[in-house]
Amino acid sequence: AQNGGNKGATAGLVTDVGGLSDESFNQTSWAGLQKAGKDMDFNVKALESKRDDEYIPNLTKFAREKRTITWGMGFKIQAALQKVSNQFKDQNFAIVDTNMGGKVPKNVAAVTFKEEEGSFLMGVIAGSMTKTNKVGFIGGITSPLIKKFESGYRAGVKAANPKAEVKVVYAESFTDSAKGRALASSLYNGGTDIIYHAAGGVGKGLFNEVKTRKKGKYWAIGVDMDQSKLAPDHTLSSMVKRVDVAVYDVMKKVKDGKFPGGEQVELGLKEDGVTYSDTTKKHVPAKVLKKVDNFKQQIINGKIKVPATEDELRKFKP
Amino acid sequence: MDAVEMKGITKRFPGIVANDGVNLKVKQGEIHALLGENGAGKSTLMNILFGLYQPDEGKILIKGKETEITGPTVAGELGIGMVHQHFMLVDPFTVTENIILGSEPTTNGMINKRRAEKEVQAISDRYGLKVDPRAKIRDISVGMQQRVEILKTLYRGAEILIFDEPTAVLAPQEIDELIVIMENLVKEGKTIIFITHKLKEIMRICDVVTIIRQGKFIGRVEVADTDENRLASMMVGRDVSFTVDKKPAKPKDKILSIRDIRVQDSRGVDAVRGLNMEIKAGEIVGLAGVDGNGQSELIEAITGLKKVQSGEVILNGKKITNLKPKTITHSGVGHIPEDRHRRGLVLDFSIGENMVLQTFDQKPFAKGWSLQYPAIHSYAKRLIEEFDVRTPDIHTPARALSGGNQQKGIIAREVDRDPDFLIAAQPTRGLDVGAIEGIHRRLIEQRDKGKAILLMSLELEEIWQLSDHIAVIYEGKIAGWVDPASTTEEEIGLLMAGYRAGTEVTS
Amino acid sequence: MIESLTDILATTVLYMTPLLLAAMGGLFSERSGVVNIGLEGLMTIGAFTAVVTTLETHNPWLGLVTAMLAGMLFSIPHAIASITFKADQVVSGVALNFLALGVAVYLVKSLYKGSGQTPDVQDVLQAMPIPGLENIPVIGPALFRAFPTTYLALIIVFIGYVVLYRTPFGMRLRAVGEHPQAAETMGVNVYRMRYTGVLISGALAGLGGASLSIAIGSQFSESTIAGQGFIALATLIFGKWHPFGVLGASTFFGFAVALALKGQLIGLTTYVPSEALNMLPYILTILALAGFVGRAEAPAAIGKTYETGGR
Amino acid sequence: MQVLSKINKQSSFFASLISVIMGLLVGGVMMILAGYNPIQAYIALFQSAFLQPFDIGETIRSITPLILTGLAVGLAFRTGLFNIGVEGQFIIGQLAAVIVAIKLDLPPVLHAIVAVIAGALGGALWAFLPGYLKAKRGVHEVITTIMMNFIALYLSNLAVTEWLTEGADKTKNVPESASLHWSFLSQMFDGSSVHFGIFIAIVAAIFMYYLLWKTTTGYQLRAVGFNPHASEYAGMNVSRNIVLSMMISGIFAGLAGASELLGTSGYQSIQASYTGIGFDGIAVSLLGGNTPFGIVLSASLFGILTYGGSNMEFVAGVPREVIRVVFAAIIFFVAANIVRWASQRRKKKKVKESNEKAVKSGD
Ligand SMILES: Nc1ncnc2c1ncn2[C@@H]1O[C@H](COP(=O)(O)OP(=O)(O)OP(=O)(O)O)[C@@H](O)[C@H]1O
Ligand SMILES: Nc1ncnc2c1ncn2[C@@H]1O[C@H](COP(=O)(O)OP(=O)(O)OP(=O)(O)O)[C@@H](O)[C@H]1O
Ligand SMILES: [Mg+2]
Ligand SMILES: [Mg+2]
Repeated sequence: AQNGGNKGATAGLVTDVGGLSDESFNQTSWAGLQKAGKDMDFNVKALESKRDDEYIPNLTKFAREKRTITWGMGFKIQAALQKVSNQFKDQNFAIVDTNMGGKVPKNVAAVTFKEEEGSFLMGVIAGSMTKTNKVGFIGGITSPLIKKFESGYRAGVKAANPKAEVKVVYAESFTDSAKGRALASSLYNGGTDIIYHAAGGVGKGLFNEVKTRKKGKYWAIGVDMDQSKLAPDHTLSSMVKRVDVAVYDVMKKVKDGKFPGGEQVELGLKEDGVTYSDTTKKHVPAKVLKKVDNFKQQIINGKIKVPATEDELRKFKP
Repeated sequence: MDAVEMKGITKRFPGIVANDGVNLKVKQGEIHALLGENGAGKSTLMNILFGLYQPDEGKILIKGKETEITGPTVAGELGIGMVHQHFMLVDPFTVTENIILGSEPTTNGMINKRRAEKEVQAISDRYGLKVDPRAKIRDISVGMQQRVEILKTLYRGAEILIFDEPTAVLAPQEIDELIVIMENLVKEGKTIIFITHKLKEIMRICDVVTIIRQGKFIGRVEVADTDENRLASMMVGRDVSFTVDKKPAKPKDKILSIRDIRVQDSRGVDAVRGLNMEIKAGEIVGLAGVDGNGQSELIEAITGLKKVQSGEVILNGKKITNLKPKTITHSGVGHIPEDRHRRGLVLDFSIGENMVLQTFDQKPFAKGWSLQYPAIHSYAKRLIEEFDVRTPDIHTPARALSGGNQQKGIIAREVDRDPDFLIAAQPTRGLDVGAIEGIHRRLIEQRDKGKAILLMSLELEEIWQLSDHIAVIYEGKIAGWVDPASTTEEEIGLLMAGYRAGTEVTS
Repeated sequence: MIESLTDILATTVLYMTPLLLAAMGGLFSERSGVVNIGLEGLMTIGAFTAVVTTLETHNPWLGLVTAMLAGMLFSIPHAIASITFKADQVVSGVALNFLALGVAVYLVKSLYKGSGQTPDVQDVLQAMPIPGLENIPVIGPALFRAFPTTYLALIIVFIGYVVLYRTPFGMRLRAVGEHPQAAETMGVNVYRMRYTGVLISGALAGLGGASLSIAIGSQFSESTIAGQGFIALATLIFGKWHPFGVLGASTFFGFAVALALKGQLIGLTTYVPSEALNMLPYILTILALAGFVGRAEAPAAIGKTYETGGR
Repeated sequence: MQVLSKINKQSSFFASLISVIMGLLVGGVMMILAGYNPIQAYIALFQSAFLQPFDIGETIRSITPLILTGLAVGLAFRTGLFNIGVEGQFIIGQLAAVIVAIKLDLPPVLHAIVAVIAGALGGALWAFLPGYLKAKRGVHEVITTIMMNFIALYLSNLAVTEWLTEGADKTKNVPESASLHWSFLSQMFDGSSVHFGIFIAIVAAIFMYYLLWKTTTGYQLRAVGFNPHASEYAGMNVSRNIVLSMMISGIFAGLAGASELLGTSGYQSIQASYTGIGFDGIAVSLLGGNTPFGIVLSASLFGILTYGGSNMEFVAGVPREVIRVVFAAIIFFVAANIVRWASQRRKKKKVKESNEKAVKSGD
């Protein structure tokens, strides 16, 4: 309201199958969009997709309403957005978490994150703080996106503590929190004392498990947003992905008539697109934090190139 | 005093009046027969007395007092017990468990099995009902199952016992045993209502008969004042002939020979143990024997439904041992199966569809892959008319036909395929005399047309009337061959019980 | 090595618990002759109710109780449709799954401002070590540091066995599932027994759902149950409709899951893709069935509607 | 009308219609309880399903796979089998279709045909094992098909990451030559994603009708389903018919997967969980009385409610899950035959009254 002159501007958001309250990028981006709506007087609306086959109709629905901009959330929606954006050439679209295979259409803005960079910092924290020299990683379903988290994390551990071993497991699910719990329990029992996850709902199991264990000895690291409230005494840090900020920024550009069509907006540590959570300082000693910031700086100024795939990780030398 | 008096009982089912003002008066201490054709409404009337159905009209007096029997529990309290036409036994349960179900003796809320078994043993000893209290129902003979049914009523202290067609499923010896039991019960002061289609049995043990036809009360007569013929005509509404008219057989070529075959039952135990048999064209061979002596296995082995372990089956000079059922059927074997619901019919198919159960994929019923309904329907119509199968139309599900008409349908199907060799297993089980008469005539007709027929029946009388030769089966072997014209019932009885009588044994 | 064994056992127990509870529920229903495809839905309702109750009252025990009540409540439509109205039991069970999942997620969205999942429960049920027993080597830490719901499940198996095979109630229930007409003629009220069976199944399946949402997990969403109800159904058949059979089957399944997880932890993923390892429990189950379990005999009257005096 | 009356064995089309209305009422009550406006919601629902050609097209698209999975379940039911494994067979159908689509290089149309056939065969293959184990080893098909669902899910994910791509989340898009997209059709519905699959579905429904009721194979399948003992007696091969039935059921499921993949999504991706289309097929089939025409009708109802339901959430803010409740209620009402029950009660009451009158006048 305070920003007049944006009357009639509208925005739509189509989630992937995770839905609006996935405590992950769908939820955060929706938060960002809502905030943008309030601050900049956009009429905002969201559509949840229950199945892959709903992406196209949902995107089309917004496009047909001639929304000023239509957001698609997640890499899964890429093919659909490609199709719809091609069909509605006069409409603007934006997508999160994929670069459209490197060829971003003129009417689309692609926002991606360097998850590996944030995960690297998590690796540094884990590597520095482990007492057993064994840290863990629980992945959701094996996929390039989750591999980015894993690679960055392992690189971070290696950089901070070459002696530490990283145990990697995949739940092959994003929802089975019981599996997450069983995996976490086994990892902890096997001597691992810090576990980072990139497994959506499976990660809930990690927090449920760590909560029941000895304070100060076993730790969990969260992902996507600050997850410390799930286990306040056991959460070292969270790798925060600022999807809300990214969405907000794009919306601001839209309002100012500077829609970044055809561009790939890639957000890393430098752009503050990924970072560690504010609550990190609660359990991570200043000394370690300093180290983390040090690495962060090196990444920002390009001294360290964080690996995003298994191949790059193999070649990675801290 | 009258133990039971039912006055003007009417019970309607959708589309049918099963009981239409039926009266029944049963004196204390008598055996009272209830007689009627299939579907006359006997079971319905008894189910009303037992509280399973509520009558639409009418009154029931028990020991002179008008009562409303709202359920089996109430019936039980009134001292009424019922042995149902179709056994009401839980297969995986033991004898004792079946008997105590619903009124279990307990200690601390747990079933007191030991006490129950003792009680069951005591009652069975008292009335001479031999049972093993610990045996599982599925492992015991039909006769013993029936005794369990009787024990169930006695265990609850029943004074008035309803027996709904108890003898239909029993072998002759078992029937004799049952009759002794019934006499014992009456001696102990019990009252019995006895349903049977076998007039001989009525004449033998009953005091009074009530006859119903098509749901209506026809009459009540003292057994002493009547005879079988009069009962039959009251029941059917016309005269019935009991003697089967048949000319002497003119046996021709050998159609079937069975050489030394062995067959196992479903538990893998040898049931047929080296059996030999020959049947010629134009004769009926009766297979007599107590249930469970390998009859069913023998028939299933001939028809390819069970594996022949050793030996061979030869039809018209060709080996058909262990061929597929389909091949055997097509090589000229017809089979009226023992259990018409399990094997004989697909109850959910229409009666028309059931008529082509084996031939649906042959011309003219099928052209290539596609069924030819016009041909199937006209064929079914013809059979239904020819064999007098009473059904509203050919599209009626087989399930909705009465047992007798279902059976007629099966016979029509099997006979019309014109097989050289026809197996008839228990072809008249549970049917009324009218229906039986017709079926017997059909079988004789087939014989006279030069077919070879194997007739298996637990009913000695049936075998007696129809067979040209009788093979008595005992423990999986033919214990002896007898000629019905020159043998007494005792002699066969002995063979069936395993005693070899020298001269008659031919193979 | 020993540690691994303890670990595998612990995971087995963790995975077994909800399945065991739900399958025991199914057992009561199916033993009375009513197929219960609706276990999935009943677990969902139990999971949901437990979470909401615990969030509101901060008492997870109360959560268990309400989960059982809610499970019972939701089994009523199934009972009415399939027993009183003689609907096909499979149809009715499928409808129940639709109903339960629909209602639960609908309520979550309505209660929590459109969110598809509940907030996190802080007061979840904690593992309950049994003093003394928990120190037995190998099995102690696995079996006797379990959740209360696990102990409950095991107790229910034993009580279930005693009730079904030692009490008049159990005998009548089984009789009704085998031969309802016979039971009726013995004065057993078939309808009442079947209703009771279905209601018990609702209570136990609800409890099973709760064990997932407020013991093992800590919140509810659409994917909290995610097929566990169907696996419970499979467990019930695998266990041949017998309490100890169900215990064995659910243990087998839990064990297979545990093996697959352990396989990853010891680094088998270098040789076998983790997806393949995750298939293991399902493959093992099929092999076990094909290999030595084979034919299972269902209660004879299962799936058949019953009508007084019908035949 | 004969066709319509087949929607449920015992109840007429009219009774089903009343059940649908009652189901919608139940949904309305739920909405009122949670403080929504049901009238507004339903208007949104039906408007969005029907008002514009585009939406009609999308509705048809969402009906397509439901018909096929419904047929899959229905055929198995007809032959005495409960195929809960349609979900897994669906996934394998998708997988097989995508492999042919992206690995083979064939001319247009032929490519699509081969891909569709591959999907059908994939589904059949996946259904074969449960059928075989049931026939030969007596293993309950409900367990095996549930297990096969999970295996299919993991197998598909494995195939996508390890074999079809180099560690990517999804395969590349199927080429135009293999696509079921048909621009003529799409244009007819204002560019919606309705595709050729709907014709496959309808042909499949007709095929099922013809197969079951007009052919010798169908005769055997039904006979074995109703009474295996009698079928054996009549010389039919019971085991072979059980396997065959499962495989035909699998073909329908596989076709559903292939048509979704080649027509709607265009690629196979890593799946975190089931699509649910297979499970929905169970409800569709049961509501349709397991008859082909009933299934087409109930799939249409389901599709309309589901597609319209998402819009209802969009427009009226009512959680779409209420649609599942509506559908559950409809199934309950149809299965319990509430309508017949109510009319019978009325009749009974009348009979009783007239009886009482008769008794009184008799006195
Ligand atoms: N549950 C039922 N529903 C509908 N009709 C029934 C039912 N039970 C019996 N009937 C009808 O009532 C009539 C009488 O049947 P009932 O079983 O009493 O005959 P029955 O005399 O016992 O015959 P049978 O000698 O074959 O045992 C039958 O013709 C049948 O149509
Ligand atoms: N479920 C049912 N619904 C409607 N009518 C039935 C039903 N069951 C039986 N009937 C009717 O009951 C009549 C008699 O059936 P019933 O089963 O008593 O035959 P039956 O002659 O006694 O043969 P059997 O007892 O040897 O099988 C049939 O005419 C049939 O129409
Ligand atoms: Mg009778
Ligand atoms: Mg009868």
